[in-house]
Amino acid sequence: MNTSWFVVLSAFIFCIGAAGVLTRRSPLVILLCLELMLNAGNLALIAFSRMLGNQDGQVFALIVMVVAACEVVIGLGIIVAMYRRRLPIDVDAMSELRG
Amino acid sequence: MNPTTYGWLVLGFPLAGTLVVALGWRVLPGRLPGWIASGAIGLSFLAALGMLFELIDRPEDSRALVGTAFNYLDTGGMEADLSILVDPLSVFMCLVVSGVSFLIHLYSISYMTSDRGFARFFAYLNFFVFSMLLLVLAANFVLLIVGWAFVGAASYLLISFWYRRATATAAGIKAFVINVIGDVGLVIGAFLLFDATGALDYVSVFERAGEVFGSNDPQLVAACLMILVGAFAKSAQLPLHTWLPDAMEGPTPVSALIHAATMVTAGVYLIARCHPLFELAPAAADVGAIIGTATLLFAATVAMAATDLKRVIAYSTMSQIGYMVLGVSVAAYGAGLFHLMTHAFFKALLFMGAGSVIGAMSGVQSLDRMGGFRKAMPFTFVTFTVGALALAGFPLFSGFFSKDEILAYTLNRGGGYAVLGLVGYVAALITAFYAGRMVFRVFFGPAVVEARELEQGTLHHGEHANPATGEAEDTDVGFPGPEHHIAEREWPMKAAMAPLAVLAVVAGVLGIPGVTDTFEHFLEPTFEESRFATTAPGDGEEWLGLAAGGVFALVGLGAAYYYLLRNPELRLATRKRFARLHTFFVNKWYFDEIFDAGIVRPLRRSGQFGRTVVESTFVQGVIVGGTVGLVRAGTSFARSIQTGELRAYAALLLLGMSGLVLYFLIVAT
Amino acid sequence: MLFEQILFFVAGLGAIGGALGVVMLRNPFYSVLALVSHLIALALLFLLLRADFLAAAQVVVYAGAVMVLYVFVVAYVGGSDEPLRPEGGAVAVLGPIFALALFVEITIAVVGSSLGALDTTGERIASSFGSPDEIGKLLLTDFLVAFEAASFLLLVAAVGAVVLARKRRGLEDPEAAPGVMSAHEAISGPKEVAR
Amino acid sequence: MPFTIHLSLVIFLPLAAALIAAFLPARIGRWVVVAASFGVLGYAIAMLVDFDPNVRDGPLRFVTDENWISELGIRYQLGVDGLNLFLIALTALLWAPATLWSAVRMDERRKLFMFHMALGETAVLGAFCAQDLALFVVFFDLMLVPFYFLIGGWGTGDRVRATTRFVIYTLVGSLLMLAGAVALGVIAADGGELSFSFAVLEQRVVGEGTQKWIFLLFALAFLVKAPLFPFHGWVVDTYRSTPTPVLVVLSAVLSKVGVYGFLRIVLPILPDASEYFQELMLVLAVFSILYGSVLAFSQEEARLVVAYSSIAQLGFIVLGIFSLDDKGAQGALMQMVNHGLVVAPLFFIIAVLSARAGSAVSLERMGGMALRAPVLAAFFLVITLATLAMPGSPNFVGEILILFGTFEDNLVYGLVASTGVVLAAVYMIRVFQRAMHNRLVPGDEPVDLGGLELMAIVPVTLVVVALGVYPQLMLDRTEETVATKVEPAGTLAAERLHPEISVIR
Repeated sequence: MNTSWFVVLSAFIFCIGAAGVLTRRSPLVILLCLELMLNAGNLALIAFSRMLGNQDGQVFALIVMVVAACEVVIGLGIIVAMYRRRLPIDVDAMSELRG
Repeated sequence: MNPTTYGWLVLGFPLAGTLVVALGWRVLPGRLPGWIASGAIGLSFLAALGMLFELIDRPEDSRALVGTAFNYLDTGGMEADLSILVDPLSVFMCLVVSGVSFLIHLYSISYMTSDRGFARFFAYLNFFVFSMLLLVLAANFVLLIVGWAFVGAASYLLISFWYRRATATAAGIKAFVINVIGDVGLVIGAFLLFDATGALDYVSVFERAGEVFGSNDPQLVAACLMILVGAFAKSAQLPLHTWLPDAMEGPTPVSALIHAATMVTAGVYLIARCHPLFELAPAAADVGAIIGTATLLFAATVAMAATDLKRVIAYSTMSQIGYMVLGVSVAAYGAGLFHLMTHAFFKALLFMGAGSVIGAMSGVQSLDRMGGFRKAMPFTFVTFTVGALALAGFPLFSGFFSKDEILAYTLNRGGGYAVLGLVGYVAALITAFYAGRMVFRVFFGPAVVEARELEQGTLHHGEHANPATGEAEDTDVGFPGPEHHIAEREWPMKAAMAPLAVLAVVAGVLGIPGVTDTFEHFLEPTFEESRFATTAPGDGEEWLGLAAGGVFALVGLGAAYYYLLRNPELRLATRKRFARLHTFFVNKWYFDEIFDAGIVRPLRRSGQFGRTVVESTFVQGVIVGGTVGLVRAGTSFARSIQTGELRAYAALLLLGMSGLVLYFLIVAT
Repeated sequence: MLFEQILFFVAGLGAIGGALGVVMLRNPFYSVLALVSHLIALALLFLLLRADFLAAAQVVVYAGAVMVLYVFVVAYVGGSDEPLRPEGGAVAVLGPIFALALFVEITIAVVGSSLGALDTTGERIASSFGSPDEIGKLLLTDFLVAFEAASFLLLVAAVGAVVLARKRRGLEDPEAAPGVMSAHEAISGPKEVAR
Repeated sequence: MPFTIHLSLVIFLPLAAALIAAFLPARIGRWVVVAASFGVLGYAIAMLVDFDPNVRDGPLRFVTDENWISELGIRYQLGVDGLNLFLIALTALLWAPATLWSAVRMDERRKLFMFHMALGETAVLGAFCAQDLALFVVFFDLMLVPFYFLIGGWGTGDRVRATTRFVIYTLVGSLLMLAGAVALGVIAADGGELSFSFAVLEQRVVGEGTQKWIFLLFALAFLVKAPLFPFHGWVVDTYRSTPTPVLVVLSAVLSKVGVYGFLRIVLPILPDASEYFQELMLVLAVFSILYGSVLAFSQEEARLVVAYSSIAQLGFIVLGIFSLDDKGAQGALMQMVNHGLVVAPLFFIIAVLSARAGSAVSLERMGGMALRAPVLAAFFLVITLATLAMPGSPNFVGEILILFGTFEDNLVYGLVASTGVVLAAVYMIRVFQRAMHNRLVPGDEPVDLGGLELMAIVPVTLVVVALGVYPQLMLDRTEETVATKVEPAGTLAAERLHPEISVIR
């Protein structure tokens, strides 16, 4: 298979994830969509790694997975904390950053 | 010892006295601060005597010495050392200042005994003497200005010494501000001289002035006029005189020392010191002569109508300084300074006597409430009368020789000066009249309650009220003191007044025309290069002038006697007849009102305007509002994007990213 | 070759389907399951790209461990359905459009790219390419710093999660079981407990 | 062996102490910061002693010169010469009592307060020591940070408004200056090697047109910082709300950084523009003097009297600088130090007064305190007289130099300015009198100065007195540098006014 197929597929998944981030309101699902975007990135990394015959890309992908795991842990921690403080689980209700 | 060493000692003792009294105010017991302060001034006087003798020992052409301590200011071509100039003029001034000051210190020890601020008073007083001596010893304009301002500050502190009195503090501010105007005048004058001569010390300035300035050079005239502003502010000449009558709010010894004998004559000293300049700028000297004459007449008329004893003496001081200014402005330096000295004696004496009377009246100062103290206070009566006679120019008293010598000089200059001289004689008549008026109203006539009480041996203690406003005194601070002191009962007061009384009578012997000219001879080295030495009247002319003055004095005194004692009804009738003129005099020719309307109120109003209009509309509105508004507009745009909605941020991020990719796509094709 | 192509399309469609499922399904629980299937499909694609170790890691760590965490949290929070189309919100309408625009742009970029290698399967590679052996060597030699940083990051994240999710005194009612709220409390907030 | 002084040590000592103190309990930590501020003071004194006025070669001493950002030609360059010697000493002298006062009097979030005070000192010292324009800008902007927090966090009254104004004003100025600095460096390099070092920039020639707009950028920043009319909009609110120790250093030291910039940067590097805008600056200065004096005269709040009087004083300083005459500039430099020296105790005294008058700010609520607080009255008097530049005070020497410098070629401006001297006498003596004299206001409790207050007020007052007795101490050490800084612009001005001189040259 040509690399470009993989890259286009990766772009498609990335955009689906991005669209999800923009349309969904539950932070849980937004986190899931972020996972999608990260994985799309991983796919592109690995595809190029294969194209160049260089394993550095795979190492990067591995690091990305670690970062993703961290992000999930913190994100879910925040959601749990919010839940405990009886805050609505809705990103639109969280606008403390308003300037 | 070198005369300059004595000069430093003259300065050093009062300074040391100030520091000791000021730092030890809490630990020094009772009257000790007063004795320390008096001792310091006494030592200073002795040092001044030492200076005198050292100077006399030297040949006449080397009697001007400069002693330098260190360089005070030396940059960019300006050079002013901390240095003193010892010459006959400064030695003379030192002697007068320290001598009279010593006696007044002595007097104050009694007068201020029961005042809460006893130590503070003496610290201020010593500081004043130090400043005054610095002023007269300074060898350059910068140091002169320093001394000039120091005496102003000391005067401020002493005028508002009883600071719980609103009138005293107001008078203090007035005096201080007018003095600062004088300081600024001096600074500008000093610059104009520096600009042309490139020097600030007297010796070089006077030397080079003759080279760089022609006669009546505009810059020199301007410089001299600015120096005159300084002199007039300090010497209470028109139109900068309004502070002096108000300064009588200070304790009476202060009035005697600062506002009669020493500080106010600084202007006269300054003109005499700068005489080489004034001789090159006769126009400026003429201004001095005219203002001096105007002041002497103005003050004499007001003194005739005033009823506050201390203010009468204050106006008489202005008037007498007018004579001195006239004298030094018409090149009668010896006569002017001679009058400065005799005036210091008899005016200090008059104030001390007045203080004693006011003590007996328990703070009341109005002539209308006084009378008949002759028997109750014999010592005060005698000394006060001696002072008044000297002031009136009664023949053979000291004032007779000094004042009439000035007028003789003036007449002798001829031309327009003759008019000034004649005005001076008229004022001399008025002077004699009001001098007599004071004596007759205080010591003659029916005895008032206070006088009768005193005759029976008890000193009257009345309610304590501010003599100016009738407001009750705040006894915390002390004002003349809860107890009053009169010369009859206090030996230091007597010890101070007696020598002055003697001097007021006999000081004239130093300058009897044709007989003794010790005084003028001593000052000669300072004024030897004067171009007007030839205009001095001969002995005969001087005696003629003296005779005329004596006649005027006798007529004035006689008139006062006639009006006040022999025929009081006539006095009231005259006053009624000239009611308008009388009100005009009583209101001091409305100078205060004019200043208030012309300067003080516009200033206050412009402050109000600045605060309400400029500050709020222009600065806060346009400039601050404009800047803040701009920043706010910018930030509010930025804020409107910061909705706090996460998804909106993400959308913008995505938009930005697609925009970037688009950009690269377009660039790539 | 054909087998590879078939596998690519199957796995690719699976990945896309999973992704769409994540975005479109209304119940978060189902979204999580869709993500799991997406991840497994991706793992297949990784295998196609000869990233064996990563494919394994993807399945074991990601689809396994991480997703379990998700499932727990969804169960704990109570994945309530949400309306798919939130009322109003220009973002919800514009979002997919932006995303689509980005996809189009990237596709154009990839197709129009002059990078010839994109149209090849890639360089010749050794058989050990992507094996745990090779990756491990790289991690402990060239990328040691990144490796250590990542491990430190994990540590921080773990601590952070504990801090974030622990019980806070005063903020909630210590007596009430978490997640259980009486009707009264729901209106007026947790009541103060006097001790 | 010659004593060497590392300026970096001096500059960063307070910050280092504050960082250490951050890890100590506030009880101990604050004394560490105080000790550091006194350490800086000791260093400054050592520097003064070591500064030999008679050495005529190479005016820059204690130089540190390291590469910092070599790509942009920015160097970490510090040095002391006659221009900043006394300003550094002033900073050290005033920060010590201010820090001490903070350590004792500020009891809210104390550690943080001390940290910001120390950071402020580091920034100001850095700005004074910097010999590289970029470094100067860095420290100049760094000053803003601690003061933002100090005013915003510990201020009284409407502190948000005060902070906002202060920050917006100075930040706008700073940004303009940053732009000016970059432009100056790039244009002066003219395609060659970039350098921001003052010494290099002074040598490079910049076209007159370019100089003019760069001048305006710098002038605006410095005038806002000073402040001069009409850029003083931030002053009133800031002076009202700032806590006393902060206000002391803000008014006494910070305001001097701006005018120092004129002497250090604008005059020597932009001589043509300085000469071109001389008239404008003189008008602004004179206007500030009159306006500040008249407004000071009609204020009821003691702090605001001092605020407006500062505007007038800064007017004098700018007048001296733009007289473009050595005497004037020398006087201006002296007056910078003097104004700092008198304003600092003045604010302490106002704090003392207001504490005695039931924390009132208005003069109306004060009065008659001299009787029960004679020591306070004495020091207040000395400081008041020095503030109104009474002859015999160092301020008089400064002012007379400024006036003489201005009279030299701009007599009219000098004459108008000298009315400011009279007005100063009016408003300062009024403050003294309203607080100390007249009847005691009911409710006031005049207690004399306590230990801390004495420690804050007395040493500075003694320095004022000493300088009044021997001002040459300062003039000797500053004369040469000031003259070289003024010379380029001064020569131009002189040539315009007296064309015959240039013919002779």
